[in-house]
Amino acid sequence: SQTNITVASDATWPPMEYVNKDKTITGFAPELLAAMEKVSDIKFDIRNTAWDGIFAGLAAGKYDMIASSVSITDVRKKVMTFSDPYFEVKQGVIAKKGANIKSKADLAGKKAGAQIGTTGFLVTRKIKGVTMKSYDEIGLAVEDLYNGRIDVVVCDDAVAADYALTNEQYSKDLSLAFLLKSDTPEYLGFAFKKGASQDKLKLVNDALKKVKESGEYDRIFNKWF
Amino acid sequence: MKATDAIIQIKDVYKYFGNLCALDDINLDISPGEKVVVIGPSGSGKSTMLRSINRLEEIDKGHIIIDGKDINDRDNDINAIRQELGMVFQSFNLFPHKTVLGNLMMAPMKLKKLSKNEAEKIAMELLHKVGISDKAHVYPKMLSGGQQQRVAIARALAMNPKIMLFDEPTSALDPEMIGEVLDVMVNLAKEGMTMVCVTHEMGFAREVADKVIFMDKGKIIETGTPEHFFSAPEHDRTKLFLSQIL
Amino acid sequence: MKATDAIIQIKDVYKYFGNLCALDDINLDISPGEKVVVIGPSGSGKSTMLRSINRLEEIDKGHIIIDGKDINDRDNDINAIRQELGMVFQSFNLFPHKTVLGNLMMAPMKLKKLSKNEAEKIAMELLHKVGISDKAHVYPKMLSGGQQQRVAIARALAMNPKIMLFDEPTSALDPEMIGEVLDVMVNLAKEGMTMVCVTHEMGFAREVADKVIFMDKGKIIETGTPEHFFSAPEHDRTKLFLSQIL
Amino acid sequence: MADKSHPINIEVGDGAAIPVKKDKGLVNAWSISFFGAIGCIIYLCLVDPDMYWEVLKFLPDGILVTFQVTIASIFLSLIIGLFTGLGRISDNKIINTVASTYVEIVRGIPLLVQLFYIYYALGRFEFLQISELPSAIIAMGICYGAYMGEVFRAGIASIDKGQGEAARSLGFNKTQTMFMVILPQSWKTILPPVGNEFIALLKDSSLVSILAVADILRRGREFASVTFSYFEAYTMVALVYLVITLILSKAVSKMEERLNYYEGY
Amino acid sequence: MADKSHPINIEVGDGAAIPVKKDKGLVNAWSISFFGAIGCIIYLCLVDPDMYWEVLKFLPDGILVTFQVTIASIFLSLIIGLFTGLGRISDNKIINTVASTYVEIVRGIPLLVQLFYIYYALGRFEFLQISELPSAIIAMGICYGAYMGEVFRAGIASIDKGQGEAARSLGFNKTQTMFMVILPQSWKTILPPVGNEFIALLKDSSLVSILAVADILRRGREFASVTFSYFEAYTMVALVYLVITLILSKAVSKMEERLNYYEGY
Ligand SMILES: Nc1ncnc2c1ncn2[C@@H]1O[C@H](COP(=O)(O)OP(=O)(O)OP(=O)(O)O)[C@@H](O)[C@H]1O
Ligand SMILES: Nc1ncnc2c1ncn2[C@@H]1O[C@H](COP(=O)(O)OP(=O)(O)OP(=O)(O)O)[C@@H](O)[C@H]1O
Ligand SMILES: [Mg+2]
Ligand SMILES: [Mg+2]
Repeated sequence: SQTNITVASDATWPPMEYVNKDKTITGFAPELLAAMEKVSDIKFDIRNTAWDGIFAGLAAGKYDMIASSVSITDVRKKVMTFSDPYFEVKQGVIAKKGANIKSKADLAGKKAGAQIGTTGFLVTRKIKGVTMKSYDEIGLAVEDLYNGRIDVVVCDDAVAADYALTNEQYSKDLSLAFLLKSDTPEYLGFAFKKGASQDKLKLVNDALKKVKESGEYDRIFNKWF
Repeated sequence: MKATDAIIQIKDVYKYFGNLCALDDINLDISPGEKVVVIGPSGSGKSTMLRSINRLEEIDKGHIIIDGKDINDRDNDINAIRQELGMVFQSFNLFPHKTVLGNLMMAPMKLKKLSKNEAEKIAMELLHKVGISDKAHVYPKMLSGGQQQRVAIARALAMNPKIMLFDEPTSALDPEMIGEVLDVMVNLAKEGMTMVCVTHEMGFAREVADKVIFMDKGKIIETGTPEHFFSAPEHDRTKLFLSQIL
Repeated sequence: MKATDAIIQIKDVYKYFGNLCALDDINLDISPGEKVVVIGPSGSGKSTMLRSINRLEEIDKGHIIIDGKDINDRDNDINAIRQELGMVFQSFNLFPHKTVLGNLMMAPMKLKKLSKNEAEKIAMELLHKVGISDKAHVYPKMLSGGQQQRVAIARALAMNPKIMLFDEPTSALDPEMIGEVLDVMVNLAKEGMTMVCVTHEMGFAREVADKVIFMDKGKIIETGTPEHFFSAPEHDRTKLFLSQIL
Repeated sequence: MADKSHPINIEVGDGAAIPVKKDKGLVNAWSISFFGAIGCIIYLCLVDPDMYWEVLKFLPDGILVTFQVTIASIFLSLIIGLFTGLGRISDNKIINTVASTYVEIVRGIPLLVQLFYIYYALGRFEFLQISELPSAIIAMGICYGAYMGEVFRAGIASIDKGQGEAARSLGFNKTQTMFMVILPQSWKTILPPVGNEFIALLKDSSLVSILAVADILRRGREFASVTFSYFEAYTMVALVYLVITLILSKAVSKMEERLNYYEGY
Repeated sequence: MADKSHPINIEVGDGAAIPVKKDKGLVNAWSISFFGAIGCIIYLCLVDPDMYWEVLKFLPDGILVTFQVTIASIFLSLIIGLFTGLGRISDNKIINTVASTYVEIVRGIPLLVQLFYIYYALGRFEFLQISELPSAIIAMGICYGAYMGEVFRAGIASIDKGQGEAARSLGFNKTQTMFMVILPQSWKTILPPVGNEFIALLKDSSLVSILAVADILRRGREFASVTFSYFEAYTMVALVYLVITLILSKAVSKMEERLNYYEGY
């Protein structure tokens, strides 16, 4: 018997999840989900959803699960249930080359950009002396950095690396300046509505475990990073 | 004549527009077949009275009883009563989105549920009667004012009303067209229709009116035959008015 | 009179509106101090001719020379030439956002760079002259038509023009106000102003005109003294027209 | 509002600039803009096909979604607008106040805020758990319903009072009079502004991209977010919108001409 | 467009519904909406201060930014609009076509797309490396300049031709005539639609939140993204916008009344 799980994903977060030129949602997470489908009876239906409001949609029951690089945090755990972690992230800081930003201390008095409601946004707004700007998409923040309207962009390290290094245009000007250290490691998980879909959660956790054990996880990881 | 014979009874009627008393204690009985012409200076309440008979104006006090039914009584279906009353307006008010025939057939078909054929037959007869059967398939705006007004009369007649109300039917017309409309009205009168006409066409009044009513400032000042008005009007106000319009 | 003496020379002027020939080979010389009255049926081109003198209409062929300067020559500053020409319109065209005094002072102050005091002095003198100095601080819409037109004349005079052009200055006025405007114009004429007036006030023409011009279909048909027109007009067209307006 | 209390009332609609014949400037501008836009698209695609042709290929289903949203919303807003318009002229105080308050509130809140609000607020109700396309359409329909209401109201008010009186005096009731006499006449007045609102709605439908509805703008943003070519993507998106609205505004202008010259009545 | 070719021309502005006196329904609706909104805000803050009061405290600097953007953009758009309006009525074919094309293009592209485009395109030019607030203002100003241009054009066209002729015949040149005679008269006609556009612009300024400008809407979204209280945050944002636009629409209606009864001239 097959279980259908509708999944929301803000596919503007390369290389974790994004829309490729064939208009299909791809990236690390979607491939992970595909691998999980193969080892279980789950059928994922991934829907592109705007980040701002992605949690509201989950609460409203518009989909069963979010697979969109959601960091597992205490605040979030209060309003949603997470699967086992599927990825470890650090917050990366992108700055212009030669901007002389090398540590958290250098951020004082600077303008920082991040995608609204992401860990990067939540962490950075707590750093003293930083003017915070929130964007709908991380790409818009990077573009504003490139255009000189802000000094740094804070986001998941994998995403930061992707923007700073793989894009030709940006890589001339931008670099991944440093990683924001945090006391506890930060993990990504699949988010479920609090109290609902316990059976689906279990299925997902089981499938994730199988993928990790089979080595398929490492294969996908190595493909993308 | 007993009051109960009257097809229109207007009893102690008052109508205010704000502080203005447009109808001031109007009493009037009209018998079946009677032809009443209403005259009076501008703003004297002639239109208001005529429109009240049709409940196009809501009166503030008194009663208007048409064919035994109080038109302001919520128990009586005003739409049914209105079917008994044909009204012709100064500005014709033909429906511009319908042909002449469409104008005549619409109400009988929708309200009396006549079939298209029946309605068309009646409509064509009436168009013959008012002398413009050749314009049946034309839109109103292609007609002259006089032709439009004759269509308007025919449209009112298509509902086979017991009473016809005319509010200055010829005053928006060029002089050369007044005659053709009055002819239709005279014929209608001769056929025995009950008619209430606001008009200053005194030739028409003399020819058909049983009764002429002179209004001023919302009141009926003087009532009489046309001859009475031409020869010996009582009131100064009436004399003055007649000297102006004749 | 030599042509070069003329303050206004209109030479072989044509003006078309699309296919319509509004001015058809107009030739006219006006000497300093001369008073010309232009008459003719509606649409004959009177206004067009007057407006062309001021270049409010651009002519298509020919020359109009004011005080020696060809007004259609790009080398001549039309705005300077226009200051020599006062114009009075049928519809007054006072500036509604300025008081009467403001209307009179605006052009002298902005264009002749007069001081406020100088401009006000001239303005008040002119208002005296046209007999409405008591209305100096009132806005135009508070004035009667006759008063407005007198202000309009004063406004034109405030620029101290050499020539005054009038386009039916009294035809938008109620009859009782025509006199007061004509009086102002007659006085102006007596002071020796060069004037071109389109008007059908033949009393005025008889009193002041040195020359009357009759136009029809864009052509000047007949020219003469007022007496000539009243007693012995030559052309049939002129006779017909005069019989209508007199 | 078609308010007659002013001698002259200027209202600039939120639609496109309709190139009506008597406005020569606009007619010329239309041609320049339209052929210019088409020319730009072709030129860019030829010169830098890797970029612009790729964007262009990425957009078509977005265009379809934009049209779906626009057409469905306009239908919904016409229905809401009809009732609102009737409510706004109703003698019944309660109906009138409800309709007027709806108009006042909807016109008082930014469309974007309403979209967010309706989208997420609707989501709160379990039985309204509908996907984003229908929610977006409902939200747009509710917003534009208020504007359409004013269009209907003005259209109805433009019909001579005598028409209604003539119908009533024949014995038609209020509803019959409205639907058989007044509305059939007012469509001539209503149609051009509806055409205008259609264009305005098409443009505003770009806001639903924020709800991740995959319309033209969303597709463009998605393309940009992968290729980092914001400039190129937005250039193409803007040109595509321009071509579409220009075609529509030409259609509206043709329709207005037709209506003006229509000799039927 | 204030187009006179139609017998009746309905245009529903994109501003708020102005509660003019003769529209009793709207006047009532205004009171209900306004006091209702204020009441709601107070009630919600009292009943659930942890949530609603917190949102409200989060918004004030956003309100300030919204006003900054609105006021600065309207000034810019008035300047652009004046020149556009003059260009649109100019006899000079080139100027006329440029102005008309500007209007046609700007009105043909969704505001959101233009904002994105102008904001990010401006950013690409080194010498235009200006911060987001000025960029947003420039973008809004350019967009609304086209609408203002039509307002000016219509306002100028509403002045009797005789006024210009009288001024020219006194010797004023074209520019003097325009600035000393025509424009001073047309402000009465221009002011009400400008008030309307002001409200429309204030509402549309919510779009700059997409450019990460910290206006009311952005602040509300930031609050929601941290606390996950989308419903509460958007409710408050909507109510705050409603209160602001209702106050402004009342002000515009008062201004219209004043202008109508102004007896100066
Ligand atoms: N809808 C209305 N609202 C306010 N006052 C009205 C209205 N209709 C009529 N009146 C006023 O009522 C008075 C009577 O008007 P009515 O139209 O009955 O006069 P009338 O005798 O028909 O005049 P006329 O010969 O000019 O048609 C007039 O003073 C008129 O101004
Ligand atoms: N701006 C215009 N465009 C097109 N045709 C015009 C224009 N102005 C005038 N005409 C036409 O030119 C002709 C002459 O007009 P003009 O106003 O000079 O006549 P007129 O003698 O002053 O008549 P009236 O006594 O009616 O003022 C008329 O046929 C008129 O219709
Ligand atoms: Mg009457
Ligand atoms: Mg003339």
